[in-house]
Amino acid sequence: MKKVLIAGRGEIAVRIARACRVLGIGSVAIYSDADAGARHVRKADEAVRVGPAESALSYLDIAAVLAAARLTGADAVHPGYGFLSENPDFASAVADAGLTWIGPPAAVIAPIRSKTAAKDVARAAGVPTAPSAVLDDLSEAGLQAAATHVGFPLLVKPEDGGGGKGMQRVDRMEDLVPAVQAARRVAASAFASDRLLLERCIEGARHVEVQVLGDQHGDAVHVFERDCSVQRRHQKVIEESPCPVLTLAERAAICESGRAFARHVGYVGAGTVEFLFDPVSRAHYFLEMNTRLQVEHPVTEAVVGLDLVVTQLRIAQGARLAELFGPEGLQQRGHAIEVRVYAEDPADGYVPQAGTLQRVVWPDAPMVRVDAGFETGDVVPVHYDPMLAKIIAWGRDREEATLRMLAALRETVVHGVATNIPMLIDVLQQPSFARSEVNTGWLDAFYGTEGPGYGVAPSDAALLALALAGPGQAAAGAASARHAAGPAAARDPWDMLVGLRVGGGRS
Amino acid sequence: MKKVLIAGRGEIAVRIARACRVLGIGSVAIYSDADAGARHVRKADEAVRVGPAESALSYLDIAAVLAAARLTGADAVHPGYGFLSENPDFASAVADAGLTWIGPPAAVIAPIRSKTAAKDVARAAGVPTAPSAVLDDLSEAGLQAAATHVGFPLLVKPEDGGGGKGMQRVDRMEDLVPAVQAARRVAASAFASDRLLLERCIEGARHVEVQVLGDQHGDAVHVFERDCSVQRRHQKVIEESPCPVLTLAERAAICESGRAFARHVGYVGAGTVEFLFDPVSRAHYFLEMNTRLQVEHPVTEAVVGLDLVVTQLRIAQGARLAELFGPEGLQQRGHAIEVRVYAEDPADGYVPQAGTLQRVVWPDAPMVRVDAGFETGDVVPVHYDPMLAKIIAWGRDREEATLRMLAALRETVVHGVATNIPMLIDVLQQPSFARSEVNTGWLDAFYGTEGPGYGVAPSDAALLALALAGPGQAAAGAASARHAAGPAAARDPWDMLVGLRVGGGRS
Amino acid sequence: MKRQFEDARGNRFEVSSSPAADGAHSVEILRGEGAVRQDARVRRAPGGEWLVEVGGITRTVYLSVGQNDTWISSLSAGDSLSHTVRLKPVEQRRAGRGDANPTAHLRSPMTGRVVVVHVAAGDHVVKGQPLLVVEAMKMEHVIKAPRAAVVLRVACAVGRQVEGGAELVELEPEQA
Amino acid sequence: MKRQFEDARGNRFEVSSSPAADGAHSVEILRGEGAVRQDARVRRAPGGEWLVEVGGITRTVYLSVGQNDTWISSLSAGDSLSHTVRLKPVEQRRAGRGDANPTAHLRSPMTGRVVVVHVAAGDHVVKGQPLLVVEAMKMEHVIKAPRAAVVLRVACAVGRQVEGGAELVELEPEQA
Repeated sequence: MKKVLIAGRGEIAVRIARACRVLGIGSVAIYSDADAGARHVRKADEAVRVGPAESALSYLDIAAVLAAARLTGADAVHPGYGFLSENPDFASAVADAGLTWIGPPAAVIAPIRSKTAAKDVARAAGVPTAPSAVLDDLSEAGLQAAATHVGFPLLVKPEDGGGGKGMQRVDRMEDLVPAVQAARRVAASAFASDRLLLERCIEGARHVEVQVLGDQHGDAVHVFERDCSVQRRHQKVIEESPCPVLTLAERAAICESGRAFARHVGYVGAGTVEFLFDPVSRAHYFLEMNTRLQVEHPVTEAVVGLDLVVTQLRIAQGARLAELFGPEGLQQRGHAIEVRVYAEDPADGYVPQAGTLQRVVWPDAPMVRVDAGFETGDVVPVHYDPMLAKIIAWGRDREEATLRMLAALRETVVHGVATNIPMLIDVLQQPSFARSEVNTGWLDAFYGTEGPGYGVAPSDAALLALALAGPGQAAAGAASARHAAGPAAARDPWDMLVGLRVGGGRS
Repeated sequence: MKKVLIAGRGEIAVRIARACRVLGIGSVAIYSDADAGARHVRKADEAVRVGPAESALSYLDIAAVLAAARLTGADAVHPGYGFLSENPDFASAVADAGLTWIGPPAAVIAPIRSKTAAKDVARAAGVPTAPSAVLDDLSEAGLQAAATHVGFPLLVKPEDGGGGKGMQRVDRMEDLVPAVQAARRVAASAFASDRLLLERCIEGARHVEVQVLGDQHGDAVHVFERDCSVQRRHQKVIEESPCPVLTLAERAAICESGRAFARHVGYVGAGTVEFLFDPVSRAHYFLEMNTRLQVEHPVTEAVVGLDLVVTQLRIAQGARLAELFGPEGLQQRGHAIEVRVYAEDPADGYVPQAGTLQRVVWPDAPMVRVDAGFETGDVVPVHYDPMLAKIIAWGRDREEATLRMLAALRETVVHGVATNIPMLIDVLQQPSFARSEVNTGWLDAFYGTEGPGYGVAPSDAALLALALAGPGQAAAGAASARHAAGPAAARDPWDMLVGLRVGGGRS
Repeated sequence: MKRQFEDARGNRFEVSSSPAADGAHSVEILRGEGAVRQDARVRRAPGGEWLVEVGGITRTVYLSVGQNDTWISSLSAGDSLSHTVRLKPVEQRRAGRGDANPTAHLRSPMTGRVVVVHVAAGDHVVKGQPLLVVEAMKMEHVIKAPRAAVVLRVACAVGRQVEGGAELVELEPEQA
Repeated sequence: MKRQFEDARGNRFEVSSSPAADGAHSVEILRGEGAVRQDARVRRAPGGEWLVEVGGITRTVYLSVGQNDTWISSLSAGDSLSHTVRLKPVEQRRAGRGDANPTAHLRSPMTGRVVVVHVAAGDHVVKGQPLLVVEAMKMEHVIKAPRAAVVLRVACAVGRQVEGGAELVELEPEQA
């Protein structure tokens, strides 16, 4: 492996370029027109344009991505996360082009892509699943039989869905038929199929996932677990490792479930087996497998002391897991917390923000890691996920990690777009968070739809600077930013992008 | 402890402010006129001027430093390293002012400040020392008796000296008298006293030091060892942990020696017990104790997973070591390497450099830490130590740590002053370094006086940029730098500071 | 010169300064709870930060002035009111509202799909009223009326993909 | 326009460019080992980096132009010749040497103590000849003659403290 094409953008593309550099492997970034000067372009050895801003015509265009690999002589492809990372056609096309695919082969991905099929595999592997049923028979009797099998409370879910969309909770048999009808309407309009699934609803469940690694020689191991229960509208916001509520035996059981699933499917590369953990019954239930690197992989890296991306590359080069870890194997040490910093406006229902980052100061403190997709002068485009960076803090225990994260967030500066940092600081100081009395619904219930907004007023020092530094003097920060933020900045404050502040690129 | 005054500058002052922030403690930086806008001023909560550029009238002025503490209401003082950090008068003055001294009390420092006294303490503590003798009797017979006691080869050393100055190696009795005479002349002119010491010369010795911690309740522990054998003219350049050549038994023995010494003197806070390790006899010999935080403390932090500065603060608050580390105690994991990035010109005999940093890009890769005193736009003054930053890389083993460091150094950009980065990259790639066949004289012997110079020529991409980016366009980088670099920049290229490039602050 | 700013919650802050002794300035700060007067100096650090000195103690402030917003951060733990705040100059907002241009084009903040449209041409809407919902990256975002207005035209339809910056609704502001 | 640069080892590099098709420029690079011609585009990234595109492949270059030096870094591992290089424009050096001002003041690169003086007024020195030694931070630094010259005056003495920037020796360059 001499040169890796990175089929992604933002922080993860930067992260992968760095792993390549450690191993002395070249890296090729790809970019759409909206990302022509982006940080991931600057941090790779080489970069190639793959199309216009729309993902479908650039980052999702398999032919364009493979052409970029040909142009640069890349001999391997790392899919990052998102975009084509879990697309078996892409994995096949890469292999067919004679390139090394850094991930599981298409044959491994295909059988576990559907939620229902993956559950069947889990059962076959002896991994616990929550009671569920596919709704093939839509007669009232058929529905009732399925619901009786699954048990109440239950969730009606579009089989191809995601992000909680179209999901309905049903507590009683008499609410079942209307719920199924509503869910079918949503599924039909939003997803490829209107097939539905019934699944037992685990009340107050935590999201616990197990990092797994498989090599090309049939070996698979787990790399312990992460807890991702702090979610806003089904999107992870804060992740940590280890899961703070598991006993040693529970940790061993859930990690072994992850490993068993990976081994059963002959997994190759890095993947994540997701579970719901019921804090009352202390049981865990298989949810799905993500056949790629996760956004939150750094908390595992911090606690275990293992570079997962370097390991992905080594596995793709044919290394055996046993060689990689040596006789001591892998252990957890201390506690790590990750927060996702999003460009979104807490004062306006968390609408995504785009624009020019007039100033960014990421924390660079000891035992704090920042995986950033953006820095001062960069433009956050309107076209993609608004995550600016991940901040990861490690401590000898969870309290120390939390204190370190709070200190890191308090010295983070982002000017030009609103961010969720005030909310992150607020959450990390909640007694419920300190006691880890959280579940996947906690954050939404805690804040309602509006979030905490801005919790702070300007300090005296800030207002003194404002009084003495003229607006003309203060604008120098982003002087070198040259690119406009997608659509040209409107001059009339009324005629503007809703919730979007396009910084003055030329100010 | 509510607010800590940090009696230092540069990267260590930034480091300490961060530890304060983790614990929710306020921080006060001090600055001389040469550091009025320095990074350590910006990263602390508050900052106070203590005097003009000359250290003697600012950072070394005990009254000025204490006045800054009074002005800001600081209730504790952290001395950092260098300047007043090992001065018992300062420790006493801080305590007398009713402030908490974050370090060992004056009574602990005083008896081990002199090399001879510290060796006596080591012997009393059962810690091995190399044969040595103080030269009280300067008659030829007296000299011969002392030399016979010590054994050849031996070193003649000024007792108050440092940095290898005035040190002479003597291999035969007949060379002794002239060597002593020469050393006395140097000592008389360079140090407070012309007293000399004979010490057995350990050929090919490595510098191995043990990090220790003591609490206010009489407990002391070691936090394992560091190897600092890669030195240029007696200044550490690359440090690592663990020491790559020790067996488990040797590691246990040298660490226990460090702990025994610390316990014997009733040590409080963080300190380092330095040893020479003889790779042939496998014996270690006490050298001296540094009663402060070391520059190279991050390699210990990376391997052990312990924040030494936070621990210093907690010890000063009265915490017990047993509480801080819990039942699991402290273990080493993996390997860490630190390099010191100096502003010095490899093309000109490593003369220190000062000037405006037109652009700085520090690596922010996973498992790499940067403790930086400077960033883009900052001015490196002529008055102080020219260390710009420390870069620390961790890996599961020494080879991985080395690869990670090389990747980090290759993505580091420093424009405006020359640095030793080309030398660091070169050293890390030497087979002798990979096999760790180094000792404290290795680097000087390897390079001679000139160093490796610049090992690279501009790439094609670099020359294309040079051709297409006009000099006028390219100068925008440091546009916001306002401060001149000490003495005004001379206009005539002949009438300039030797080896010093004063960047165009107004370009 | 007196200058007034407003934060996201509508709190107002007024600052004014006049020269004082020794190159310092006397600054008056007016918050909701009353006025404070301090003699201060300010200078620029190499990285562009502002160093504010009062009574010999210097604090660091990050300040960025954009087209519509002023962003300001101070990191001093000694200030319990630290971190980043987004302010709008009040003068500017007034000028903006007095503009002659009577129509406003609401544009999509992101590339996504319109999943709900709550309004039709001719509807009167109040400030903050949900107008439509755009879904992107598995998240739904509610687009609200920036102020009281009449809907002139709905420029999108349910199920349609919209580019970031594409017009969604045209509004005619109602004079409050 | 042709421009010539010299690195710290005296290697020279010459670059020249002329407009080519489609907004690209045709660039000729002359190294010791010969000339290369490439069609390239260059544009500025948000952080001020230069993005150099040749044949559809973009590489990133950091470039800083100071008063005497041009600093340039490229991080591509694909380039075996990567990392930071300090170059001097050759034109400028020539202009400097041709100046009317015949004397040069060597100044101390740091605050320290003069520990050795090797020369006296009237001495002829060659380029690179050690003139004196300044000690600072426990390190000794040898100050060498920047070119062949006659020592006009020694402005310091052994054992004396010198400030960074203080004059050490006055030289009269000899015409080579």
